[in-house]
This record gives sequence, C-alpha cells and structure tokens, in this order.
Amino acid sequence: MTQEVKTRPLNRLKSMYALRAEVDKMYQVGGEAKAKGRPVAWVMLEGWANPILNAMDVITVYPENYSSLCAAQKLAGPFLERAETEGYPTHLCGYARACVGYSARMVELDGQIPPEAPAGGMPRPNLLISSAEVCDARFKWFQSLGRYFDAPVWTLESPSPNARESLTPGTYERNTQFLINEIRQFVVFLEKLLGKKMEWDKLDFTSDGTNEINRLRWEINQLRKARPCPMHTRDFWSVMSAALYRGAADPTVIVDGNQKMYDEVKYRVDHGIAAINRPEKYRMSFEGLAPWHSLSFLDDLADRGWNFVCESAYSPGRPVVIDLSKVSDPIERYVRKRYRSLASAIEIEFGPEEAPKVKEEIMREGTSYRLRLKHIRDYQCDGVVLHVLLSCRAASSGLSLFSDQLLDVYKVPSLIIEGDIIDTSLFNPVESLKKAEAFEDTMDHYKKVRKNLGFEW
Amino acid sequence: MIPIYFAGIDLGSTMTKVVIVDESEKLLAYVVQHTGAEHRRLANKVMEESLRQAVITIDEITYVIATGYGRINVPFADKQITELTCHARGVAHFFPNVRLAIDIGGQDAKGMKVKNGKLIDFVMSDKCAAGTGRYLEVVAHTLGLTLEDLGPISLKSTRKVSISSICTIFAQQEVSNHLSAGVLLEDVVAGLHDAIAGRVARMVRRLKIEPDVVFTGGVAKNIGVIKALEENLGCPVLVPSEPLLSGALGAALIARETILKAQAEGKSVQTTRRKLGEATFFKQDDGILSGN
Amino acid sequence: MGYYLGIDIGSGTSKGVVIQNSDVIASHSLRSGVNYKLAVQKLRQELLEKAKISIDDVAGTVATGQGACMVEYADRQVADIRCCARGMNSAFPEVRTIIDVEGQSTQVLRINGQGQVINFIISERCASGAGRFLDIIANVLQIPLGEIGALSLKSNNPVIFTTACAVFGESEAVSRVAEGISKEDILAGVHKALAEKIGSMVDRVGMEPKYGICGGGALNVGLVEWVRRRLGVELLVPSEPDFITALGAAIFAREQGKTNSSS
Amino acid sequence: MVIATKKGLARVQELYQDRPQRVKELKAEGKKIIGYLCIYPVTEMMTALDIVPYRVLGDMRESITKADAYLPPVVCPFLRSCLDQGLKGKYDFLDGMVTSHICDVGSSLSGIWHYTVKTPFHYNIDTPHTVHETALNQTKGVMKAFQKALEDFAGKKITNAKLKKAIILHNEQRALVREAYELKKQDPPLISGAETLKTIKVIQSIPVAEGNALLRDIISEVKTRKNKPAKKNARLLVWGSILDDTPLIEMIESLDANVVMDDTCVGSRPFFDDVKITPDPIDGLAQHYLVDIKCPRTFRARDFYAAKKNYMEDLKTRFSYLSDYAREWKANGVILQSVRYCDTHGYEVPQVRDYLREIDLPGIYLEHDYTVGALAPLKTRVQGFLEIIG
Ligand SMILES: Nc1ncnc2c1ncn2[C@@H]1O[C@H](COP(=O)(O)OP(=O)(O)O)[C@@H](O)[C@H]1O
Ligand SMILES: Nc1ncnc2c1ncn2[C@@H]1O[C@H](COP(=O)(O)OP(=O)(O)O)[C@@H](O)[C@H]1O
Ligand code: SF4
Ligand code: SF4
Ligand code: SF4
Repeated sequence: MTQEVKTRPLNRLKSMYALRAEVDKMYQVGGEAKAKGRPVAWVMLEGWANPILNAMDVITVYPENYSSLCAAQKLAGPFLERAETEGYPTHLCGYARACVGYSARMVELDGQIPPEAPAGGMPRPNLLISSAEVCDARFKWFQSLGRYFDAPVWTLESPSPNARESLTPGTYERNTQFLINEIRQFVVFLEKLLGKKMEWDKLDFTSDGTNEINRLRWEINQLRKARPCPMHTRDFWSVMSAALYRGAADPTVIVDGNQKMYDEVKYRVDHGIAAINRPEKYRMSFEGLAPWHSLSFLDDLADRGWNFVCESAYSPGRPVVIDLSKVSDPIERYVRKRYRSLASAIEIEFGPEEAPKVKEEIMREGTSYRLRLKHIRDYQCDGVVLHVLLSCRAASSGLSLFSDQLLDVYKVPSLIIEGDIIDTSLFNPVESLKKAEAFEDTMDHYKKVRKNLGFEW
Repeated sequence: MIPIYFAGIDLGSTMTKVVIVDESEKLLAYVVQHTGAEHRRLANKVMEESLRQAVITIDEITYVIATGYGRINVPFADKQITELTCHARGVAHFFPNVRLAIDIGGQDAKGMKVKNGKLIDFVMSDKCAAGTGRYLEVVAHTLGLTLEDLGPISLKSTRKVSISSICTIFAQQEVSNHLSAGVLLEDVVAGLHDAIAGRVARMVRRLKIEPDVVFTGGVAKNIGVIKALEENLGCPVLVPSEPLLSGALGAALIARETILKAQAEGKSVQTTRRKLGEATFFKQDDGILSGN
Repeated sequence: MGYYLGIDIGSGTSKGVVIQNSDVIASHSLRSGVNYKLAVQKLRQELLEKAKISIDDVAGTVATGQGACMVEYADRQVADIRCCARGMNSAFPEVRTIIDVEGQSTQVLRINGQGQVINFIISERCASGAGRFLDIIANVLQIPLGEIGALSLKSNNPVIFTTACAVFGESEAVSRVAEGISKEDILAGVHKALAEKIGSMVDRVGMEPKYGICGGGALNVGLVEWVRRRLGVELLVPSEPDFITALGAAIFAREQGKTNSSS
Repeated sequence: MVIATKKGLARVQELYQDRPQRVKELKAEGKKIIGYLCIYPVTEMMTALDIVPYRVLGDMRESITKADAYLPPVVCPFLRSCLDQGLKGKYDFLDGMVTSHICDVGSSLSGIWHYTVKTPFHYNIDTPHTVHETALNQTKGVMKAFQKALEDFAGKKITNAKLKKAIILHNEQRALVREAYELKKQDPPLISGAETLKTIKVIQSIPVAEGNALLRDIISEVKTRKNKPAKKNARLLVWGSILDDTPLIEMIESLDANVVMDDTCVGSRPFFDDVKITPDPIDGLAQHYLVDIKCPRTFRARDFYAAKKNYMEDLKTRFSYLSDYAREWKANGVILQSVRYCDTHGYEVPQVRDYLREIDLPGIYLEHDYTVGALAPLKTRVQGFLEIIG
C-alpha cells in the first residue's frame, strides 16, 4: 500500500456550505414565524403549491426534506420505529414513515416538537398540502396525517400522463387547463381558509424567484459537463432543498447563494479543478433517490476515482423563455411559465433533425427514457448507479428498463445497488463496494465497446 | 364425585409439551420432550409419560386440546386451537395482568396482545429462521456451545458487537469473522441476543407495548435474550418459571373451561374416542395449505 | 521466474493456488473454521509445502473471498467476482456466462474475452439460493456431500419444499423422511429448487454462450445436471471448480507483479 | 358459434380453469378482444364497439421468471405476475391493452408492457387522483380522448345511443352481481366466497351479455342446490387489494368461517354502483369511475373546504359503506388483506382499522406476496383471529 498522505476524496464546494446553512435555518425560521402566529403548511418539495402558499404568506415546511435530514444525522430510526407501532407496513416510503412517526410523537407531546428532533424540528402544521405529482404515496401519506392533526388536507391535482399520451395531440392543452383550474380552486380554498385575498403580484414575485433559482441551477448543471467534472452529486444533494426552497418569503437570498455557487463552479471549470481529489477515472450518474443515511459511501467510490457528475432526481429542467405578456390571468401565467410539454422538451433537447425520430419512437415503443438517456450522453457517463429502493416504487419501478435501454442505445452499463433513502438496515456498504469494484471491469469493457462504435467518449 | 382431568398438548417444531390439570386448575403433570426427528409420532409417547406422572389413564381424561405447529397431527385430541390463543391463556394464568405476551420458539416468534386474560390481537414472524430459536441453535453450534451456555456467557459482555447479517447462515460467518478479529466470545454472543431481540421487538411494536410484558417459549430460558429484550423494548419483561409450558397449559385450561361451561349449560360436548395411536400423516398435496 | 499466490477465503473453505507463468503449481484447501486468522496462516504454510517453495519465492499474493480482509500477508484484495471471472477465463477462454455456486451465495456473471465482468448478479442477504442449503440437507439425511448429487438424479418425483429458508429446510427434510418419502425425492426437490433459483438469476443477467459453472457447488454432479436441465444448455465444468476464484486471484497477483502500479 | 354445454357454476368452473377459452373462440370468429388492467378502463366503450373487454390478471400459482428483468422484486407482485404472463405469451390473443393510472407501478407497467409485450393497440388512461370538481372535468376530457383512440382503432364511431345501450347492459350486470350477493346474506350463504370470486373472474373474461346470462343461471341454480356452503361460526368481510385467485379464500373457508362479503376489485367493488344515464353519457361514466368506485387509489375527504378536519367524521365518510356491508351481510369480522409492496392499500390499512375499531368490528391485517405457498403460514393467523372473534 502506498504511504502518501491522502487528501479527502471529495473536493467540496465552499459555496455549498453557505447555502446549506440557509436550509438549516428554514426550520428555525419556520418555528419562529409559527410562534408569531403565521400559518405553517407541510408541503412537498417539488410542487405547484409552494409559490402560491408563499405568496399568501404561509410558511412552508418540507417533511420530505426533514426526513432526509433526520436520516443524514442518523436520527430517523426512532421515528421509523414509531411508524411501525402506528401500524404502517415497513415497505412504505421512508420519508412518509419518518414523518408519520414524528407526527405521532408530536401528538403524544400535545403538539410540542419532540425533544429528540434534530434542527429544531418541524413546527405543527396548520395546513397539509400534498400533491399528486411524482408519486401516489404522497397524497396517501398526507391523508394518513389526518390521524394526527386536525389541519385540513388538500391534495393538489396534477396530471401524470405517460410518455405516449403526452405526445398525443390535445393532451398538453387539456392538462394545462386542468392545472389552471385546479390551482384556481386551490386559491379559493386558501382564501376561504385564511380569510384573505391572494395578492397576485406576490405570486409573480415568488414564482419568478422559483424560476430564477431553477435557471441558475440548470446553468450550474451545464457546467458539470466539463472534464473533469467540477461539482459532485453530494454537493448537489446537499443544497438540493435550498435550491428548491421557496419557504423564505424572500427568495433573493437563495438566488444569491446559487449565483455564488455558479461562480465557484465556473472558476473550477476554467481552472480544470475537479470535484474529487483523485484522477477522474469514471464519470457516473446516480439514478434514483439519495441514500441519505450513507452518503459517505460516495466518498469511498470517489476514492476509487468515481466522480458523480449528474443525477436523475431533482434535476432542474431547461429554463424556457416564452412570451406571456398577453396572458392576463396570473394563474395561467404561473402554469405556462413552468409546465412544459414533452414534445417541446424533445424538440429543444434533440433539435429539429433528431426530434421527430425520437417522438416517433416513443409513440411506437410506448415507454422511452430518451430524455434521461440523452443526459447520460451529454455528461459522458461511463456508468450509472441504479439505486433500487425497498421503500419507493415511483423511483424504482422503471430503473430496469432504463438500464436496458441505456446499454442498448449508448452502451453505458448500470450497477444496481439495493438500499433505501432513510432506512440504514437495507444497505450493505461492504457488499456494495465489492460490487462496485467488479463493475469497474464492466465499465472498462464498455469504454472499449463505445470506442469501437465511434462514440465520442 | 369422580375427579375429571384435562390435557393440553403443544406439539412444537422443537419441543413437545403436555400438561394435565384437574377440575380445580391443579397441575398434575407436565412433560417436555424434544419433538426430534421422529417428529409427529412422538405425541403419544409424551402423552403416555404425562399420564404416568399424573397416575391416571387416558380414559380418565375428559377433554384434550392440541396446539402448536403440529396440532393437526394429534389423533387423540378433541379439538385444535392455535398456539396464539393457548399461549395467551397460559400466560394469563401465571401473570393475570399480562397485556403483551411474547413467545419465541424454534420455528417462529409471536406477539400477543392480551386483555382480561383473552387474546385480542397478535403478530407473527415470517418464514425466515432469523429471529427464532433456530437462529440461536445454529450459531451456538458453530461456536461449539450449548444453548444453555449462551445466556450466562453473554452476561459477561461489556461491549457487544452488532451483527448485521439478517440471515442465520450469514450470521454464522459473521460470528467467525468477529472472533477471528479478536472480538471476545461474550461480546459476540451478546450481539446475537441483541439481534434476535431487536427483530422481535420490532415486530411486536406493532401491538403497542404496555406492561405487563411476559416472555415465553424456549428462548425465554435464555437470560441473555431476556435482558436484550428488556433493553430493546425499554421495559421490564416477566418470565414464568417454566416458559416452555404456557401453550400446553393454556390448552389444558381451555379444555377445562370448555367442559365446565358446557356442563353448566347442560350441553354435551363431542369428544374423540380416545386411543393413543400414532399420528397419521397428511398427504403431501394438501400439505401446502394444511401445514402450519 | 516468481511464484504467485491466490488466496480465497470462503465461508466454508479457504482455498489457495500457486502459479508460475500460466501453470498451476499447487492448490490446497482447508476448512475455514471459526478462527480465520489461523486458517489463513495454515493455508499458506501447507500450500507452500505442497508447491515445495518458500515464502521468499513468492512474488505476489492476492486475497479474495468473504474473508479476504483477514489475509494480512496479501499485497492486495480483489473482489471475488472479478477473480472468478478471470479464473474461469483462463480455464475456458470461450466461456461468456459463469455460474458460481458457493456456500453462502451464488453469483452469475457475464464476461468478455479478456475475463472482464460485463454484467453480474449476486444472491444477497438470504442463503436460500446457495450451497449451504444442500449441505444442510445432506447432513440431515446423513449422506456424504459427494454423493447427494448423483442420488438426486435417481428421482422422478422431486418433493416440493414449502419453505425457502435453508435453515427451516432442515426440519422440513426431517419431517419428510418421517413421512416415508425417499431420500432421492427429497434431494431431487432441493436440487431442483436451487437450480430454479439459479436459472432465474441467469435469465436476469442474460444468456450468452458458452456457459461454465464453478465454485464448490460445481463439484456436485447433480446440481450441474439440474441447472443444465433448467437452462437447456451445456455447462463447462473445470477440473477443480472450487479453486477457480483462487486461481483468478493468483492471476491478478501475477499481473500486478508485472505492472506493479496499476492500482 | 360454439354452444357452451355446461351451465351455471359448472360453466364457471370450466372457464375458471381455462379463462381465455371463450374469447379465443370469439377471436376465431373475428371478434376483437381488448385486455384491461384493474377496474378503471371504461369497458362500456369497448362493449359499445362490439369489442370484448377481457380483464388482465396475474397467476399466483406460477412463479415469476420473466418479469424480473423489468420490474424489481420490491414492487407489487400482482403487477409483476401480470407482466410475467404477458412476457410468456399468455396474452398473445389480445388485440389491445388498456391501462389506467391505478398506482405508480401500474403506470410504469403500462409503458413496460407496451415496450415488451407489444400488444397491437395500447392505451393508458390518466385517471386523476382526487374527486375535486376540476378532476371530474378532467376525467371527462381524458375519457373522450380514450373514446377517440378506441374509435380510431375500431374504425367505427361510438354514438351516444350505442354507448347508452352498453351502459345499460353493464348496469344490468352490476344489478345481477348485486342480486347474487344478496344470496350471500343468508346463513349459511348460498354462494361461497370462493365461488363468488370465480364467478366474478369469469364474467370479466367473457362478453358482458354472456356474463349476464351466466349470472342468471347461477342465481336460479344456487337457490335450489343441495350442496350449498355449510353453516359456520364466523361470517367474514374481506377488504383490500387485488385478490384474483381463490387460495386465500379457500383457506379461510376451510376453517370455521364463510366469506360472505368483500370489498375487493375481483369482487363487489366494480359492481356496487351503477353508471348513471346522463344526456352526455360521459358525464355518468366520469362520475362512476372517478367518484363512485371506492378504491383507495383516489383521494377522498368529507369536506375539502372545511377549515378544521375531524378525523372520525372523515373516516365515516370514507368507510361507512363497510359498516353497511357488515350490518347487511351480518359479518362479525373483517379480514384486511393486501399484497406486499402495495402503497395504496398499505397507507389505508391503519385508517380502516381505526374505523373498524370505532364501529367495534374486529379485524385482522394479512399481507401476502401473491404466491400460493406463502399463504400456508397465514392459516394460523386466520385461525387465531377466528378464535378471537369466537
Ligand atoms: N435451556 C435452554 N436455553 C436456551 N434456549 C433454549 C433452551 N431450551 C430450548 N431453547 C430454545 O427454545 C427453542 C424451542 O422453543 P419452543 O418454545 O419449544 O419452540 P417450539 O414450540 O417451536 O418447539 C429452541 O429452538 C431453542 O433455541
Ligand atoms: N465434494 C463435493 N461434492 C458436492 N458438493 C460440494 C463438494 N464440496 C463442496 N461442495 C459444495 O460447495 C459449497 C461450497 O462452495 P465453496 O465455493 O467452497 O464456498 P465458500 O467459498 O463459500 O466456502 C458447499 O456448500 C457444497 O454445497
Ligand atoms: S417519490 Fe418515493 S421517496 Fe418520494 S415521496 Fe414518493 S414514495 Fe416517497
Ligand atoms: S435469510 Fe437465511 S434464515 Fe432467513 S430465510 Fe433466508 S436462509 Fe433462511
Ligand atoms: S395491488 Fe396495489 S400496487 Fe398492486 S396494482 Fe393494485 S393498487 Fe397497484
């Protein structure tokens, strides 16, 4: 074994720490605001509801993020156990179970924050806003919270078409209208509940803030295509919630933090600085949700020269600039600013030449991960890690087909790692590391295959 | 008045237990023997032995209830009742205030919620040997220890290791790894006890833990697991002096109650013509659903 | 020219191989026992005696297997999947799909012509799909391990086990014997169930000819035959299938010796 | 046309053993057969086009070998089994496959099925998740789009008149099923739980009109038959996720219990509410499929606009029909069952249990992994439960 003094495998971004501190403040700020009588909503990280709630001066708190925070500090165990006591099967979403456990504890303590809760805890909700976006577990979970709180539960509808339907004429417009109507109904609900009117300028302000954060994050991610990649997935995850964080009435702080991060990443690109302190042997993508309890596993991989350059979850979409000056309805403006059709995404990503072919393929084959596959190509990944979660079907059920297609189209292999977002007991780091070593053989093999076939990487 | 007797037989995966009581709930005999390789054929032998102890004949027994894994294979039983109900009843006899009964046997682990001496809810472990008495048997064998050794050894432990393998077979290896790495035997054994107690605690937690918590089954003879269970549940755990007997005792007591109730109501109870014949076996094809 | 050692510390047995150039000079195995460290030392000593060389003749050692970290005298560790691939590749260069049946786990791998792993799957966490299940049954039936395979092939009526658990399989086998079911039928049932599990792993990894089987399980002619029936393809079996992983480790040691800085 | 020689329950048994038998005959005669997954696809539209709707189910008696490559072991084994059957060519006779957003994995499966099984016509209906008014409107739009796709496939239009006729025919089936369930109110029930499941499975595998005739036969047959189910101590209501074969019910009925009522989807769920005939038939259909079918996949609440939530009141709104079932069918216990890894039912279980506790009806939760072998250990649990309810 070599005796050189080893640096830490990861070269973390300075700007990340500042931004992460903002997230940690979130719970404290939420608690204080609650104490002053401002209503608190528990809500999903990604979703249509957040800017609207913020525009109505509601404090938003994210149980999803809170659960991962507990897991990262290895404090989720007792909450998970409590959820089991409450009768919830162990295969349900880890975020949900930790949250149910937390809620049960809160009720037991007469609404007080449990003393064992990290980061000051989540304040008791006045409102539970779930969404039908991303997965069904979310609204079933929030419905379950009705057992613990008398706060109203609202599920904000969102269409979930499969790829083929998305490309079917008429779908996009129908779904846009659906969203607009649904959000309008939601605002009526909020106005009635809070006894005040929505100030529409504020919505423009909060939603523009959101879009600006998204744009910056997208730009940062573009920089990660550089070789060596300047920013590691761990840094991306560390601030993921800050980036999506719309809880602050003033999003400018977050915009600012992201701008600083952009500058730092740009500096690294210009100076050839990598995100890992080892030669970048393998460029990787992480598919699925993060193993919050065992993030240091990625450091062990970094030590072997694995640089995680992109990830599938929480990836910001390409910002679109469309002229909405003629749209007078603020809700419609809000929806159209963000809701993009699959067709246009394909057109932008693939260009006029390739796009029709891709669309035709989706219609013919049914499912297609073409956009995600292209991501792997754009970032020149050598391999992807598929994180198959015992407790999340939304993120796990499509992974096998994705890896099949990835190998088929771009000759990039995948490594399946079984684990979980919250539950430590489901992950075996020693075994996983052994598999990772063997997988290097596989990546080396496909590097040659790609070369022989004339791929650029 | 002619004295009447009742028997309970618990045909477990590892141990066969028989209890005979009389009308006043007095324990006249109890016998525990290995179910062994002879398995189901043994029921009648254990029964004979307990009759000898009680100094009565089979014809003097009014009612026999069979319970346990092999309950369907007791030809001389009048009725079969699950070990869940029988354990609950037996445990309540020892500890009238029991609210949660935990039984860890050779084949499975069970949690039973009890109210006023009656079973009201329960949980049972799955089809995996981890978290059962077998787990300890197998690993004790690897370590060259007897089951009786395990408890006392583990009490010496000051720094138990954590055993991460779920699988019994993997645990065997993990144990060897630890020993090779210089971990003390007592710390390894304590780790095993913690692993099994943790698994069972996790399972019974679904029933909400309320005192009195009573622990029975063969594994309750192991002081190390008792301690580990107390730690994992965060409350004291009571153990009857003969933890193996609760199922058979419960069966005998239920037999007694069945008859006394029927007599009080003036009803007759159908009983089997008793012959201490050998157990008959179920055909393989109905084995799938008639097994456990 | 130097000698290279490959040491494979498995769950049941520890195996060692000495090579010089491409020739296997000696192979040796012993029970891992409870104390690995002891077994590891003894293994090298006896292996070197068998090869009639001394420690100083050893130019490099690679350790692999579940207990690889116990081999303090190794220059480095290589994952057993890779060693298995490399070892099989040297035994049968034409093999592309490998089934490796060990005590605790079974792995199926696809490899390329250089012996690199290009896809693999490992049975994890539960021993129900591995060799130990067979050992346990052999033990309760009191039949030597070497004979169970042949016996299992004599049955036309494999029993169906109601449990998948290797540990509970023991008690189930006991009751089946008590029911009067023949040992052949019981053995056939266990072998068939295992072959079924292995078969579905192969389905998942994808099939590519030619096929090889190794690990201690490949010493079992019955198992090899049951797997062959399940897959419907010919299986190549190396002469010392249980030493394949150790052989691969030795090959890594040799390559490492050459480049000396590849890691 | 092949004339079925067997009638009533004998015919049910015959088709139960060879489910596609009848549709294969019809296919040979030139009829189109469309498979549908779960109970959300609008089968009335298929019937209106003279297409035979055929329920796609799994096979819990067969081990999953091919689907492993596309769906990991940590998802609903029922859906894995469906895909496995598809990949093994068991659904090759289908001309089309219609799915809907029943759950996350159901949606994924839709795409995977299209990609791998390649049934010629494929459609996924994106059914909304709540019963908000906007969701109801969206459902109408989604259904219209489905109607158009189906029309394009068939090369014919569905007129309002035809659709109404189909709805009437399907409602007739619903009424007949309810009539059959009425016979289960007697003690002992005239039809066993296992027979009920087989019957439902069979009528979802043949044209609706034929199913109606079969149901009529069965109803008159069981009223007079001798070998009816025995009288048992327990009368059970079975709630839960998909249960598309009989082993679990048979196991329960081999003990001292009859399954007299169910709230499952190869059971009463699709049949207990009629589709209202509305001027635009879509209105009635949307109301039925989104709002009236009581599957936990849809988010319901007592009053969306209430400022304070009352959990018990909410439970009553959502589950009072279970108390009605128990009262009318005189059930004295409830078996809550779900296949493992079903999120939709998994979250619902504690809430249903809360409700049952409130109305003082004992219940037990059983999770199974959709294999016959795994049901064996459940027997002790069921028996223990029967001992509890006495
Ligand atoms: N003296 C003992 N000390 C520790 N453990 C014991 C002792 N005797 C039995 N056991 C454990 O008890 C188990 C058998 O328990 P028992 O309740 O009889 O199970 P079953 O009812 O399935 O036969 C054995 O697997 C063994 O692990
Ligand atoms: N002579 C033999 N005949 C049949 N099977 C054998 C024989 N020797 C070993 N085996 C099988 O090989 C398995 C051990 O394989 P091995 O590769 O040595 O595993 P490990 O490396 O985990 O010890 C045993 O579980 C047994 O089933
Ligand atoms: S996507 Fe998965 S992890 Fe996220 S909320 Fe849904 S079930 Fe939980
Ligand atoms: S994990 Fe081990 S103990 Fe559990 S079922 Fe599998 S082989 Fe048996
Ligand atoms: S049982 Fe649950 S997971 Fe399976 S298809 Fe039905 S709703 Fe989906």
